[in-house]
Amino acid sequence: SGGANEEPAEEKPEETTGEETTEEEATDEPVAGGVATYAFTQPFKGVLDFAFYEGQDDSLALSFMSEALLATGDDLLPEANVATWEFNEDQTQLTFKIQPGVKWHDGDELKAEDMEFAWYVIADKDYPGTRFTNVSMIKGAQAYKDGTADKIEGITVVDDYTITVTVEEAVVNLLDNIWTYPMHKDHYAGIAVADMIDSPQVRQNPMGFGPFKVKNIVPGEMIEFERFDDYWQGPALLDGVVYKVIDPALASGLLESGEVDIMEAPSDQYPDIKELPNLNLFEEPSLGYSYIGFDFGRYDAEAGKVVSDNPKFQDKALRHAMAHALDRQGILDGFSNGLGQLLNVPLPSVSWAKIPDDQINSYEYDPAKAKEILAEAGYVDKDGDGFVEDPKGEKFTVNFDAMSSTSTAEPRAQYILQNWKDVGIDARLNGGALKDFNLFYDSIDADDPTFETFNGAWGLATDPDPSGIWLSTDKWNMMRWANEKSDELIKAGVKFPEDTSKDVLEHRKEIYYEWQKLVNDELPSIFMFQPLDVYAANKRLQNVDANAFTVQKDVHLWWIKE
Amino acid sequence: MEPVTNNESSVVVNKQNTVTKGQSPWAIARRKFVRNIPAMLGLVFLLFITFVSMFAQYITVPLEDVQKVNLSQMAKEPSSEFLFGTDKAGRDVFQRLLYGGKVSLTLAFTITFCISVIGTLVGATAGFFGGRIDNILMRFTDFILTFPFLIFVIVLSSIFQGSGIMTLIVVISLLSWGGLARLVRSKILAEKENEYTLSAISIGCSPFKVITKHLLPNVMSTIIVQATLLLAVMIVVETGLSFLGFGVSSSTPTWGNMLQEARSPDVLSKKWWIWIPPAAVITLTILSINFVGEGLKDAFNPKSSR
Amino acid sequence: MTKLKHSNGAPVLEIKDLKTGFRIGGKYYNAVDGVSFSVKPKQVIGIVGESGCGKSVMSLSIMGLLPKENGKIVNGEILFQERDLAKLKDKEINKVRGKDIGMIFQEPMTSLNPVFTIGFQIQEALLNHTDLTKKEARLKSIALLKSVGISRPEKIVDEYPHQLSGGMRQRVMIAIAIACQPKILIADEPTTALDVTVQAQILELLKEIQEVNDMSVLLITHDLGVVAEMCDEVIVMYAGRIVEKTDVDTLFHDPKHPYTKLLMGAIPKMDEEVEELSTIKGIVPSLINMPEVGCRFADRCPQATAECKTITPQLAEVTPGHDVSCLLYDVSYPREGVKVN
Amino acid sequence: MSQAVKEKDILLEVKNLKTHYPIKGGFFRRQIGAVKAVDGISFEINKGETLGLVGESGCGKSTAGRTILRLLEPTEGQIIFEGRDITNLRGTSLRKIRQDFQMVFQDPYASLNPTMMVGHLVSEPIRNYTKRSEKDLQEEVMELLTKVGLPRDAYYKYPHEFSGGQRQRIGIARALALRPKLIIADEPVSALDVSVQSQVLNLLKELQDEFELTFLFIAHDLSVVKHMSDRIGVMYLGGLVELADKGSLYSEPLHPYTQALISAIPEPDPRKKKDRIILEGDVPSPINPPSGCTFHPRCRHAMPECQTVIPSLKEVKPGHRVACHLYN
Amino acid sequence: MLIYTLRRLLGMIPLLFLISVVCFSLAKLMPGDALTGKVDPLNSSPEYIDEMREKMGWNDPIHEQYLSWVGGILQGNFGDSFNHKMPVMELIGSRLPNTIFLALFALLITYVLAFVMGRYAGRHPYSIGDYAISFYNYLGLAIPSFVAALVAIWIFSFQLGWVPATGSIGIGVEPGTLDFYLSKLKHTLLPAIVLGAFATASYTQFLRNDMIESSRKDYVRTARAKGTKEGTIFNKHILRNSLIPIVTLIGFDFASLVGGAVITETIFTYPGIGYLFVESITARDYSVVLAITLMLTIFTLIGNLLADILLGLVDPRIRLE
Ligand SMILES: Nc1ncnc2c1ncn2[C@@H]1O[C@H](COP(=O)(O)OP(=O)(O)OP(=O)(O)O)[C@@H](O)[C@H]1O
Ligand SMILES: Nc1ncnc2c1ncn2[C@@H]1O[C@H](COP(=O)(O)OP(=O)(O)OP(=O)(O)O)[C@@H](O)[C@H]1O
Ligand SMILES: [Mg+2]
Ligand SMILES: [Mg+2]
Repeated sequence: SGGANEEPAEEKPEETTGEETTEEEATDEPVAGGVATYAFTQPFKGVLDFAFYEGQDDSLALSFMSEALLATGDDLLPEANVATWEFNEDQTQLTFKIQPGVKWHDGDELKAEDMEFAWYVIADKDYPGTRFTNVSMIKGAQAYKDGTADKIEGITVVDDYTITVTVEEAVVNLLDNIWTYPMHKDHYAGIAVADMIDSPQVRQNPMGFGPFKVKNIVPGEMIEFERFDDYWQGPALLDGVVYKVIDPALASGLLESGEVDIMEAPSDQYPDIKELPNLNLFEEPSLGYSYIGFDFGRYDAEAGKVVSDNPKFQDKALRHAMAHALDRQGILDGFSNGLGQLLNVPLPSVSWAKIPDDQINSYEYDPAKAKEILAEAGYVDKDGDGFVEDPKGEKFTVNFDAMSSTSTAEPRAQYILQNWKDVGIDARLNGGALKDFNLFYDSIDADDPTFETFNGAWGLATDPDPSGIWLSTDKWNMMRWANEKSDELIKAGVKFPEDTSKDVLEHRKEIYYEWQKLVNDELPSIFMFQPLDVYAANKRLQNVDANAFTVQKDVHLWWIKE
Repeated sequence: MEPVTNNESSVVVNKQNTVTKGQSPWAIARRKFVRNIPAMLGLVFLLFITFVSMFAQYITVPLEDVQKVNLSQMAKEPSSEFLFGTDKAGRDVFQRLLYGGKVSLTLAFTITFCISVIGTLVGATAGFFGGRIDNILMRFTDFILTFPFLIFVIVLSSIFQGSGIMTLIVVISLLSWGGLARLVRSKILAEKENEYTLSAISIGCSPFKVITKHLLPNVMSTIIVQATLLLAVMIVVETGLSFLGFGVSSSTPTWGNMLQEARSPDVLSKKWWIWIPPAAVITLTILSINFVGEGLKDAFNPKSSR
Repeated sequence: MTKLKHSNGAPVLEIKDLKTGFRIGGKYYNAVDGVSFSVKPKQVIGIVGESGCGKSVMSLSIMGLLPKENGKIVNGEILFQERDLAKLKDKEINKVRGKDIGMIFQEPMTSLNPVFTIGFQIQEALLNHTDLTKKEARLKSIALLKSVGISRPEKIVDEYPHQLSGGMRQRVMIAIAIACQPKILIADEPTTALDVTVQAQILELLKEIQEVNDMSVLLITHDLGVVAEMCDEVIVMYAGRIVEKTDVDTLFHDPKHPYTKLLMGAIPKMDEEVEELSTIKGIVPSLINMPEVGCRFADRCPQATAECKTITPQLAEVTPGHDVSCLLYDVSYPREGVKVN
Repeated sequence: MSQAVKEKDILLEVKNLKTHYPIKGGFFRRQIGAVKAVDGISFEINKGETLGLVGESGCGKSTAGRTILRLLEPTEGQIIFEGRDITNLRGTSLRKIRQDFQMVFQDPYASLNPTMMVGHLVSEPIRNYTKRSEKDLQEEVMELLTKVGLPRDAYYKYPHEFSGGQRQRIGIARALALRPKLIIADEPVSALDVSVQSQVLNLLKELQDEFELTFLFIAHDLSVVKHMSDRIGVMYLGGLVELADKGSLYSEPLHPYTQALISAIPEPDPRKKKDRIILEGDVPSPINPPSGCTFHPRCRHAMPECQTVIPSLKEVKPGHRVACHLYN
Repeated sequence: MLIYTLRRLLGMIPLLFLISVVCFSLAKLMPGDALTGKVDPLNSSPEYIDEMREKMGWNDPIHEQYLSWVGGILQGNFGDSFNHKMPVMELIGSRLPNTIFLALFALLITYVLAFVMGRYAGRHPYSIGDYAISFYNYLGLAIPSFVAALVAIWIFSFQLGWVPATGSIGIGVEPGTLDFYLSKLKHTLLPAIVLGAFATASYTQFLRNDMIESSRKDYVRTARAKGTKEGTIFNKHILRNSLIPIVTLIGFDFASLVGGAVITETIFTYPGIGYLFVESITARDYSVVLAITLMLTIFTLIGNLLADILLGLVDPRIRLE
């Protein structure tokens, strides 16, 4: 995947029973013992603390050993984990109450100061990671980071198990955004923030309070976990878990041979893996989607906002026609083994804020309709070369860009071009070649004038707030699409309703429905589909369940049936 | 009884004034080569594959149609309709193989040509003039040779990605002429020791003439043999780079790009017709090039008797 | 020096009708074609002839050193100590080589293995055929080096061939060849690659060693001067056959075969002035162009008659101890105007 | 032929010629020494005569020959051709003067470019200096080929199709193509069989008469040199030790080295017994030649002064020069 | 010899300087950097990226970046890997042993096979065995290593299950135990065979041809004339001469194997230098890319030097000065 290619941060498994039911569940009584192998297809870096990690490679490993105060439910809403929370009246103060008796892997108890410590680390001026956005809303955090204060004003440790934060401004999605992974303060005693990321405390003896603790790390290759007997939900059934890096190409073979018990199946091997009799498959829509963006203009760095001054795609009808021209289902089936579902708005299907499909245009594949719309908008073939000219009668070509990330990227791009050519649009691969990830984003960042349409992908958050990429002031507004109405709605979506009696969720839902309708109609990018993650688990591994963002739910309940 | 190269044997003392032409070393090499069955088979195969690749558009459909993705016929097994089946995007493997050959072979031939030209030029100049010129040129050659080849091609091709196969040709050529230059130089140095060089100078040939008329024809056999082997290497380089994703852009069919599909185990194990043909063609091509090279080496070797 | 020591002992080596062939394009062509002669104890026999006349092939045949791929003894016997060397297996002839028959070659520059020390290469010969320990062999090889006139032999044993000059290498070769005190030494053009002054040194050495060791020597050369100086008996070869065989004095003062005569006239002499040297027109026919019948020299012979091309001359004794193979002297084909002297 | 030589008609004069090959070494690959291949030789060649140059392998004969042709750069000394100093000629003027002297090489196998047709090989010198129609050229070359005893259709053949002797004839034809005034023959027969050798020697003599050639004849075989030359120079370790008429050189060699050399030649007559002077040891390395007279370590008559004083080449008898302290 | 080595080492300095300039410029010319496309509104922000770029000095003029980089190297500091969040030297240090092990293993296979086969074929030219070996050689030369790797994985890992297909170490083994080394061996076997066995061809052929040629040399005839046994002649006189050129290539080979392991390591996900390199290129982890490139260059230089020194050691004819 590209774009926000890192998995969103809130991947804490928690206790809910999945709605997924797979074939026959184990009827037997759980048996303790055994080791399961969890595989991943890229080497991990070994930055084993949530405050510092960067990629999925480490976060998946961390999920076996670390947890946060809160968790996220299958419906993408925050849930209590080892702590409960409470807001004050005006929603500016948030208090966490930690359950007593939760033990770190070294036997110490999880305390409020551990949470405080984590916030201080992240707000530190030497903190090298990317998580400051998750504490910046705390009052005084910015000042602390800038060095103008030596304390973060908004943090108060009430007692060992209670901690309160005050935020600068009340926002509706504070719980989704605020950092809730504690760091064991004693574990890091004496280490400067700048050195933490390289310290043995992170690299060799990482600390968490999850069901498994680290036994052995082979850098870049595997991590062996063993059961943590004092786990707060009771000891896990498995003796241990091995987190192992494998070559994606070998996934199906390793799954078949049982060398790997569970992993997210590479989508290109889905047909193979599907056939394997020894596996249970869990198919979950993932938090992300792919799209084809139109280039509307450029980012004006001085003004700090995007300027939609490219005339080419200003005509909405053209965009609609190009969307209708695309055989999205065909692309999905042909190049992604059908693993995904079409989408027409940038929200995950499992989100509470997602507008029902019947309220929006679903842009079916309809070349005839596409041609019709084009003709109406004045795009007709005047010189008889088989391609339409623009309304002014001049040659009309469309450059298309895509990343060369997977082996199917090339035929997919070819097919998209074909689709457009079929309705008379002279679409070409920009520069005749796909671009690698870096060049692709470099060109977008630099507002390369040859970039006209591009196939990208985004990660989605659990919270529906689209800011960060959809506001006209966002540097990451890749389409360079500025729309006042959209800006208004996005901003309103994170405000509390003026009518305080109104349910906040309902209020936001209304606003987001309206925003989705707008985006669906304006269509600044053609939304393609939301992929389906497939997790494959050996049938001997019991109690496995998955949701939209993880298969590592309740790993302490996994057990092996021989 | 045919004339033998044995010095004493084939002197034709021709009393009449009829003119019988002698056999140039080239002609002898050609005759020896033609009799070398593996080499001839290799050459025939190579010519065949080159021919059908270069005229792919006349043999099958135009490139645009070959490139056309067809979702209704994906990954079809070989049949009467599709000689080698279709790939995962529903494209005819056979047609792609032809077009792939066109690119792969053009690339290999062009690079080999460039390398030969640069290598010969540098090697011959350095070897003939010696002294300071030699020193400078050879230091530069060392410099080029020091670059870990694969590593540098990867870096360079990620800088120039998407700028077409021209860039790839330039990049690879510029990085790999060093070996040949050294070889040519040492050969020239050896040939220079031969008295015919002195003899050429003593009859008033200019350095240019000495190099081009006397030295180069004598090292030409080495260059040709080496170039043949380079040709094989370059096919491997192209396919290898494309296989890793650092070669020719995947939107152009090449043998390497076709082979890349085999990285997915599904294709590797179940859809053999997608990767076996390019793998086989690559192997056969290299094999035949090697046979040709071996044959040439033999043909040019005055000691060999065949 | 040439005391004509015609010892009358039984021959040490007897070669009878030796034919050695090479396979060229599937057919065997005889490079040595019916050569017979015998070597008596302590006799020095010279073999002369132009390049390509089969001198080396003959000596290699005796040693069983013909190239295995394409060369073999087609016919004949090589009798040595009642055994026919031509029929011996590799293993058996290995016991003769280097022990009973030693050999030195033309190219001192390439005949020594460049990667082994001089000492090693001499010791090898000793260790192959004697029970000496390595240490003894080393001492012996130093002694041998000394005996072939190398100064500082203790140092030279540990040096490599490339550190020696051509003359010294040839001395080392001689040391190797005589290491086991062979009965016969075959020297195939031992001085051709050397300068005259060095040649003089080596010839001197050979003579000395021949005398000291009581060896028979088969000296192959194309230099008539060397023959005159060294040999008791001379064999002149042409195109694989013996054309004349006699003692050295007779050969130089009463050559019979036209080829021998021409050969003698072709070399400039130090003490005579000749305006023009005699030449032999044409060249030695190559193996595959060899005439089947007739005298092989007929094409180039100024005295050739039509019969020379049809009748193959036999080597026959013309005067006692003087064998010639030429129709001019063959009594069975008397002709007019033949001057028999 | 030598009768016609007028006394003072000097074609080539060589004065104190030195040619050293540098040896590089040491840390910075500086020149740390030199092979003193030719170390101060002087002689002259008269028009129409043959000067022989003998000496053992490595004594610098070829180097001397090549330096005279300016194929090698002389380190010191002068080469005067027809009264003109050509030591420092360069570029075009050097190429021009090359018409006047040609070389016949030792190795008939290596000195002919195997990829060129004989016709082209022989005509190449002419092409280099004159513009001639292809037809004229061919006629001329074929003429030349018959002169050296080759068939006319040798023109269309390649060197590998000829025997050694014939190749040497090609080499001679090539050298003759420009009608040079001086031919330097560097061991032209040492790679040939006796019977062939005599053919080539006879040919050279014939040609000399016909074209009024002047030869510098280099060889290591004294009898061949004597047969060919009017005067003979004997070289030892880069120096000229003796220079005399062939007659007086053979009948009365003065230098101990020449005496040893002559006595070393095996006489093709078993009845002649000679007092052989066997030299001790090998020729010293030209990198570090012995001090004084370079021959003194091997000389039977070495005197104390031989070790320190370098003898110069002096005329001790009319036409007989020698560099030896014995004759002071 | 010492002087020779010193001179060669000194001569490397300007070369290294030039190469470092070239490497650095190239690295900087590559589009994007380690932060490109790190577009994730949840985890990051444009401000953070700008701040990091500034902090890493990626906005400085290029010559200043170069100077600080070179300055660091001279102090033994190759910078930090942005991607792996650790010092480059440490990172490379953790991968290098794997690659070296793989390269040595492959080298061993190459040389042993080449020796055995070349010796056989050289001694029995034009025999059936020789033709079989030739056949193998032609295949070895014609099948590209990645094709071989793919096929090998399929057969030996998937179908037969003899050896693991990926990684360099198995699960649950204690470093330092016998199991650990066995596991390492097992994991390295397949890539080493692919890397080694297919490089064998040219050496085998070379050894064979050289032996045939050597066996026609005069000194072999001399040895026979001494009465030396056939076996000794082949094993000593001929082999010794023919092995010299091959053996001396070890240094050179080693360097090129390390550099050439890119493809093999990538296919086998073998955590070595080559794989790290590809990974780092994709992630634009400059400091790593640069360090690896420079390191391999130095390897090549040292390899060449080693080859020359070895030649000087084993071949008495060559004296290094
Ligand atoms: N290995 C071989 N294969 C084929 N023909 C050979 C071989 N060795 C020698 N001959 C031929 O046998 C003939 C005799 O060769 P031989 O070497 O005995 O000549 P020679 O008298 O020793 O000559 P030289 O004086 O050059 O040493 C020549 O015509 C030669 O071409
Ligand atoms: N290119 C060179 N570089 C260094 N030394 C050389 C070179 N050419 C010749 N020599 C040395 O110069 C000396 C004289 O060589 P030259 O070839 O002139 O001898 P020569 O008398 O012609 O010998 P030959 O009879 O073998 O031809 C020899 O010691 C030789 O090793
Ligand atoms: Mg011989
Ligand atoms: Mg010479």
